[in-house]
Amino acid sequence: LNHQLIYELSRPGRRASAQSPKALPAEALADIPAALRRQQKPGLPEVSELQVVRHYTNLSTRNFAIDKQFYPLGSCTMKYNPRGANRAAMLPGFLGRHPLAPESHSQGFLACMFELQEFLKEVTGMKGVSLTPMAGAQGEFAGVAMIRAYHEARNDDARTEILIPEAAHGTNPATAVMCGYKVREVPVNKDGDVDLEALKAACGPQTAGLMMTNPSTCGVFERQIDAIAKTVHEAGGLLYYDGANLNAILGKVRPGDMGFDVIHMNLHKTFATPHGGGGPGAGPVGVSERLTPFLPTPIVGKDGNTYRWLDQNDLPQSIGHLSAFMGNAGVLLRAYFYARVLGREGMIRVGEYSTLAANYLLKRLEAIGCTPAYPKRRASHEFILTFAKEAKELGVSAMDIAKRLLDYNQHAPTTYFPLLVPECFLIEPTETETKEALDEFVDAMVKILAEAKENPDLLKGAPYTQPVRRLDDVKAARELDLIWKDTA
Amino acid sequence: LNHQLIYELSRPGRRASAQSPKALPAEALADIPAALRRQQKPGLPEVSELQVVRHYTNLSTRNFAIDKQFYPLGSCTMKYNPRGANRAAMLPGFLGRHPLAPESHSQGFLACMFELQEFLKEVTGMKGVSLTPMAGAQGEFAGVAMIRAYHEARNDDARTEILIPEAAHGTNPATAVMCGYKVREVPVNKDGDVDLEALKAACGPQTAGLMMTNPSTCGVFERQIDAIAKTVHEAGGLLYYDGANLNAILGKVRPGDMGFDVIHMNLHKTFATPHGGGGPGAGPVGVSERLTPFLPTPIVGKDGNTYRWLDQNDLPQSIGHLSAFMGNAGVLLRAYFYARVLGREGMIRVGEYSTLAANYLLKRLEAIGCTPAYPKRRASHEFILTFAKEAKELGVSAMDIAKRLLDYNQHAPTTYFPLLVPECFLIEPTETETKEALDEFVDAMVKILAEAKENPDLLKGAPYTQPVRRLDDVKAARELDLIWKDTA
Amino acid sequence: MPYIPHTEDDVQAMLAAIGANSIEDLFDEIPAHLKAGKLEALPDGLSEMEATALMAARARQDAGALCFIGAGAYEHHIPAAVWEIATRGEYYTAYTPYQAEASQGTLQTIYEYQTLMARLTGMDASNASVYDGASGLSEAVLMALRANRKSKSSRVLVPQTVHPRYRQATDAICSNQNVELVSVPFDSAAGLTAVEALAPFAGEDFAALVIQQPNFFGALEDVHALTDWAHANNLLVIAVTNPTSLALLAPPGEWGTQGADIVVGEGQPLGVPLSSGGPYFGFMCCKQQHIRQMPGRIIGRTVDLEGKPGFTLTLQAREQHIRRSKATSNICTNQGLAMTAATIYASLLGPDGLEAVAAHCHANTRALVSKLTAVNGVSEVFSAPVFHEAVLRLPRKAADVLAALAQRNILGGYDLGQDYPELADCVLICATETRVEADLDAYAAALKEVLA
Amino acid sequence: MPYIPHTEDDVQAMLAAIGANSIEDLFDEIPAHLKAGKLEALPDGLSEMEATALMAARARQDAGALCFIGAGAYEHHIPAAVWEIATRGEYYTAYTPYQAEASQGTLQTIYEYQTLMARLTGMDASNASVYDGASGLSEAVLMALRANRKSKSSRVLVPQTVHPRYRQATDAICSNQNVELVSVPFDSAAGLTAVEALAPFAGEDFAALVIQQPNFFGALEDVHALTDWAHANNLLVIAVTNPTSLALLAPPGEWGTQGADIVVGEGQPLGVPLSSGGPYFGFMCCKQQHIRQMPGRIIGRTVDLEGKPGFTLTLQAREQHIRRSKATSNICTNQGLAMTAATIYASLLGPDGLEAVAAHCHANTRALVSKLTAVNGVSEVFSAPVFHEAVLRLPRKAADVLAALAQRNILGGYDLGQDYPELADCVLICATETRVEADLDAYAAALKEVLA
Repeated sequence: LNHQLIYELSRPGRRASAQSPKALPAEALADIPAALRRQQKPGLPEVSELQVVRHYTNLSTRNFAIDKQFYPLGSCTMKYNPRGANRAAMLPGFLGRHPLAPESHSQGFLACMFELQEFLKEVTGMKGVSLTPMAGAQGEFAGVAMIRAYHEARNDDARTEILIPEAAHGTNPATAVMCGYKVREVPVNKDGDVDLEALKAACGPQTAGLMMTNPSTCGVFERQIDAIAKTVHEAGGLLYYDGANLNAILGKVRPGDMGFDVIHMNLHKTFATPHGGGGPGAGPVGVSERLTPFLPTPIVGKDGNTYRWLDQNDLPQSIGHLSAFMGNAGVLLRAYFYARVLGREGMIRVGEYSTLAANYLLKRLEAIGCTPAYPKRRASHEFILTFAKEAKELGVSAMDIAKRLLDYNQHAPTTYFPLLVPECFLIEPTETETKEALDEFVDAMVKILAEAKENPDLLKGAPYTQPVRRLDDVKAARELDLIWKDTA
Repeated sequence: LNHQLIYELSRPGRRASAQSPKALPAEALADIPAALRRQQKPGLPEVSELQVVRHYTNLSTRNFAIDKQFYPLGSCTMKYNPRGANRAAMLPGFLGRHPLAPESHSQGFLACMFELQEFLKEVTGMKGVSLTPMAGAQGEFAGVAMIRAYHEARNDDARTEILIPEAAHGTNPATAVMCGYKVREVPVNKDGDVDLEALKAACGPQTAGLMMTNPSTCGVFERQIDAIAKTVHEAGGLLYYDGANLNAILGKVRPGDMGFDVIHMNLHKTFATPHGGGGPGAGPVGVSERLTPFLPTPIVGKDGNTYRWLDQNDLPQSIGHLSAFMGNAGVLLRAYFYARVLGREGMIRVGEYSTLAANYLLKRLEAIGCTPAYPKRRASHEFILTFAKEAKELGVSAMDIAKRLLDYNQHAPTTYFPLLVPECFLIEPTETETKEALDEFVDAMVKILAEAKENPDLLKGAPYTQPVRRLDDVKAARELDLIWKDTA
Repeated sequence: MPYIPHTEDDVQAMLAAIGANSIEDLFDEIPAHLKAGKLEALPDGLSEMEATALMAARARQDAGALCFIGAGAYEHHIPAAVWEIATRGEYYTAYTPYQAEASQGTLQTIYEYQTLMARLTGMDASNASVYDGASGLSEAVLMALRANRKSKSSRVLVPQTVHPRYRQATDAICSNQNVELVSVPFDSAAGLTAVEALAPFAGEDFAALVIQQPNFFGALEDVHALTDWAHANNLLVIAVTNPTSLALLAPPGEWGTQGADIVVGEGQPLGVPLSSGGPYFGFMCCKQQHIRQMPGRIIGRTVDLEGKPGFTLTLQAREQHIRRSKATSNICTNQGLAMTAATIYASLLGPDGLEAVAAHCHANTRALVSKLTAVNGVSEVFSAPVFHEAVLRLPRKAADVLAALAQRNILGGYDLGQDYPELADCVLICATETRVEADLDAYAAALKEVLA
Repeated sequence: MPYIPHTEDDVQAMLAAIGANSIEDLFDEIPAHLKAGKLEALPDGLSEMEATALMAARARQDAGALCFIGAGAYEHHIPAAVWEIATRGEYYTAYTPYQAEASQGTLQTIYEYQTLMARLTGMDASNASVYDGASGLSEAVLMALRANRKSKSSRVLVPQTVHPRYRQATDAICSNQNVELVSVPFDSAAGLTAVEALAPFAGEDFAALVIQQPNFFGALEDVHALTDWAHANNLLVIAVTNPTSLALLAPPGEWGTQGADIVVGEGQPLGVPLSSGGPYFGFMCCKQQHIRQMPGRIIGRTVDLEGKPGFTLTLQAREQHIRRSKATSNICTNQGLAMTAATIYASLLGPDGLEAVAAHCHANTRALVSKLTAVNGVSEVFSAPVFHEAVLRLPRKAADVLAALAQRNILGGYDLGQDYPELADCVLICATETRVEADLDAYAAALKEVLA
């Protein structure tokens, strides 16, 4: 019913007057040269306050959200976002603090950040942490940049390659390239483990490092991790841990103990900060001893009872500032809240119960006729199903099943990732969903698999219950319509 | 999709642990005698935090709301509820203040309340105001109780009757009875004015007062108000103003200037505080000079620069406390914010633009074939349509049209009120809706009137787009199901 | 024009459609001499920024004290989810659910609330809430008069241990209908209403007995004996309770052999902030046979045209908009948002959580009593067991001590001398689960200083 | 178990379905020697009440100062509606809109945001936002390298008047790809980048020139001349702007004869709280011909199966999850909530409102400059016209003066000596529309005291 654009509601001269300071006489701006002034008003919407509230309230209802639906999204860990964390981070004292406020007026905030650094060290087994990266991908960037800085500091400048298992997230190769590296992919075997022989063959003096996650995006724990670490380290490379899957092992296994030299964490996954429809996230990095000098700034240090920022002066080898200020402070405060509520026992439970939920859901789905990609393996916090058989026999794709799930009020799992498994779903239920919620998902899959057999066209036309039917992505890319034009 | 009860989601032993203090040893309660202890846990739901958030978020979406739809509800003034008022009233300093905190720790709050009293006096033309009534109906009660106290104080104890025009809100007669009075209804003539001769005949030494609104619930201004006031006052009665329709005349005419002795105001109507799905409201009362000694307590007074509560000691003739504390403080703070933002000019505009909108909508609806109840009159902020013709000729009732409006994403107007107009809609658009919103309502009515002619059954089956179809109210009353029983 | 969307073009188009030349013309039916002036006593309008800054400064003025006052309003932890959800536009800006099909959110929430309150109190039914605990008692008294078929009296027995402000409000409201509240003295040693104190009233006609549990002093009445006495003497029993306490204490539905007939109380402890006194909500529950005498909104479950379950306002024939002068009450709102908050709160706490809250409040108050009675000259007054509030006697006038504590930013309790002249040296104190050990110590230290 | 719903019964049923005896069994593929210990450095868990109380105390510690720091982050009034809506569960807890049909709310909001930013900057397209202004500049530099077909250089001209932290971040990020940021000195009298200062670089190969308007000193660059110089020399122009200023100032799309090619900046002034530095959002806009070189998410309007309009992620072939090592960037989030807030903010302000905000900020800063330069020994440093920020010279080292002011709870500005050793006695000050006259006077009085 409501899909007009805010611009279509605009009428010249209308305004939300309560939000506007009283107009000033033109003299107030007389010192700004006319040539530098704008000639025409910017085309912002001219609408009333009620129109704005109503428009965006109605728009918001056209979304799925954790607060409304189950999101079994593999490698994305859509768990409950505690409302208490939101309230705490929105306290006026935190919201009103200028990022450049002096340390005398920042001790409360700095205390939270310092403790969060300590918590993340302990939970990952790393020796140093910087909170500053503003998302997982920036954390990856910081991680690989530190690997580069490490080799450069040793004048070990022949290392031009980053190794990446083929199942990895797309950010891994993209990041390696952003850091000036070439990417070499390493194959994964039929049980989801890295092909160790291939890895050995790929390692050499050109190897800067290996980027991997464990559990991998195949949803299984890499059992040869010791051998992999040894191989890479012996070749002079460093080990990078992609924290996207940290939830699976939180409190159970620590990346530092597995031999990783650097890790990024997605706080919007493992630490329950909101995804916000795509951001903001936060991607702190943790490092082993040898990488601590290279951590991105700023970091919070503690002198006696006083907290202070550590910057380039303290860390002359740092890879530097990655943002104007200190990162996504509000996200970090939410993660801090979450960490304080969970505490020691709670952290361990995250890994345990997310793994329990994943294995349960896997077994139930297997029992109703779904095909696991790695039937011999334990699921980590996530697992892969493949619908290659259904695609071949019934002509319904994983995408068709995904879209049909929306009609059952279930968000679709991650589809077509990892790329090496055809027609796949990557499914991650998280520890915060009830058994009943998992069972409802299974019930929906039972119905959809039956529909696939009886009436495959039904699936191909799905969804039917959303604000729009299936969208034409090809047209979107071919006939770019990226901003609204009044004349359109 | 979601209509399970929270109790149906309950599982023994499940809990939202973050909200619960750690369990204490049984000794902590050893001093409470066993006979006074509860034997079985109360049957509260045992659910997780995510379940609660998801359940009530989803439930909320099964509502219409000002933030989502237009509500042309006559005599209910569903205008925009400024979000700024909510933020201001939810400031921790206000939320955390104990109602019995000493005046030394209440000056900020008291300053707001004192000023609100002064604003309400000015805008109504009354001499005294008490903010304490917790809703319009309690304001009415306070008003009539003051009338009673006034007569009693003069030992004028023959006054046993309250006069009420037949168009009045049902609360008026109910209130009069709660104050120990008999009710005598006064007829209204065909143009919506009180039948003055009938009023004169009804007045006498038994008359305690007259309760009326002006503009009346007929949506027209009572033009004989001077004569009415004179008649009642000469008979020794007092005049009560029902503030439900104050929005129509805010800043344009003041009840005090019209001769009213007492008025209640619905802050959730005229002062834009939220209806909240049925409450809380606030119903401050204003009085003329002679009723000030009887105002309900507490009231905020000012000594020099210090604010303090005036209570029974200061107002020995007060009708007393109507609640445990001072009333719906949070609602009053929202109204205070609204009054500060509007200020002098803004108050006057409320009456002007709400009247403009009502007259525009009336003329447009008349033009598309709707029948006004009082075609010769100006609309006040509201007006009446009657569908008696449609009921007779097409067999569709006002209720059918109302339910069909829901399918067009328009909340139904007030229906079947006032009782004296058959098959009626009482329509009030308020000053905060755009012309386009009013035009959309007209468009919906055009379609519905056409549907009524072509396919009246369509209307009788409406609504079709809501979470439920039309509900069986008779069954609800006959087979009472007021609480959920696990065994049901 | 804050909150008004009309452009000059809109206004002209609307006037043209009306056939009027100006907005002022629309008021031409109003006698000219009645037109308002310029409202000069009102200030200029402010922007949202200015009004917010003004109110933020005022709010800061009142903040920061450590509060040990209870006396009918209690500071509890409120989960963030409660008000973040209750202030969603769909709850916050919805109208009364008269159009049931477009109000299922509010209606189902109320049905869940009714179930909650019935379960907490052990009663058969609940309404959708009334204004607050005090006015709720007045409605209960009027209801009892209607409901007690065995009594023709307009008199009700009200012990002095009932909250003084509840007694005052009930008197203010009910005296208009010539209802008389007859006082029952309390046992000054125990701080309770002794059954013996009721003996003098036996044989007289009263419509009801009010029993507050815990009573205003925090003391636990012998509710079983009092209830049985009332029923033996043909009085209905109106219970007044604190909902937090009901996680621990016998629900009124189980008092004595038959249980209370009507239960009311202040709902604020269930997720509603102190907020300077409101909006709170009064809850009101009753036995099956009295439902049609209960005032206020009531929601029922029914089915739609297709047989699908849904919720709707029911028993409206009792209400003012239908029944007008014959209605059970003039009430036509409930405290919707506060009641919604309570429903969410209770779901988040659950039975074990609410019991833990109650236990911590009680333990904290006991600890505070220990710390304060260790101060010279301070003693506990009553012998009865209490729940989460207690009365202490001070060596000086309570009002003076409390004023001195307030100067130290400690709000040390409620001065009982305001309502009980014989207790002018007594304070009613409370420490809920939100108080930590350091808070209790701060109070004790300040008191020691003040009394030194 | 905070946030974990499983009962003991659930766990047993789930284990039975799995065929495992215990949860620990599920970790049996993990080598035993890798199992974590007890995480003893972590504290015990807290309840929401405890964690909230702890953080509230910390937040209070930092509150209450009067702030005159700008330097890239600005305190503006944020209408209450902005975050009350942006934190609705539907926005706050939604996932990246990969399932477009179930994400039309987020997608349409982004489309409206893209339109907003394109209109403010005068460009043809916008992405869905990047992390912040500084990292946005680094993306713009890498984009310019790809987009400038006339240049083979990895060098970019960056004036010293560009925010020092933006230059540092861009260097930190781009140097990994051997990009060189070549510094352009500023005119120490005007506080500007003079076109003459660019002359020495003419004829050399650079991919782009960065122009910040207003520049870091608040001064207004001659953007037209700088832009034309760059285009004449085959450089692309990367504009860095403050969105509030764009209500008043010429949009980058109209700089010089051809306009800037890429525009980035910090979006925080549009409805995002200072919040200790984030989350903010970087905006990024460009001309039509460069769209496919732009990194980050981009939303397009299309139609569904029935021809109904709808919104979807588009141009995903540029992105990492499709293109992997050949992507335009590794970025795979946008700052969704902050960008949503900005979209709501801009709608509430409208063109006139945003202009009024800009004008008040400017007037307040001018007034502050007047009041402070009336203090002995304080003078304005640069001659160029400014927008809402200015540089003052103090008679002493700025760091010392600022520390003394901070003791008086006044955060007096940004110490330029941190980045410009020659300006060690200079502060960059800012007074937005949130400051009232009394605030400015308080600063002047404190400064007088400190310098006395």
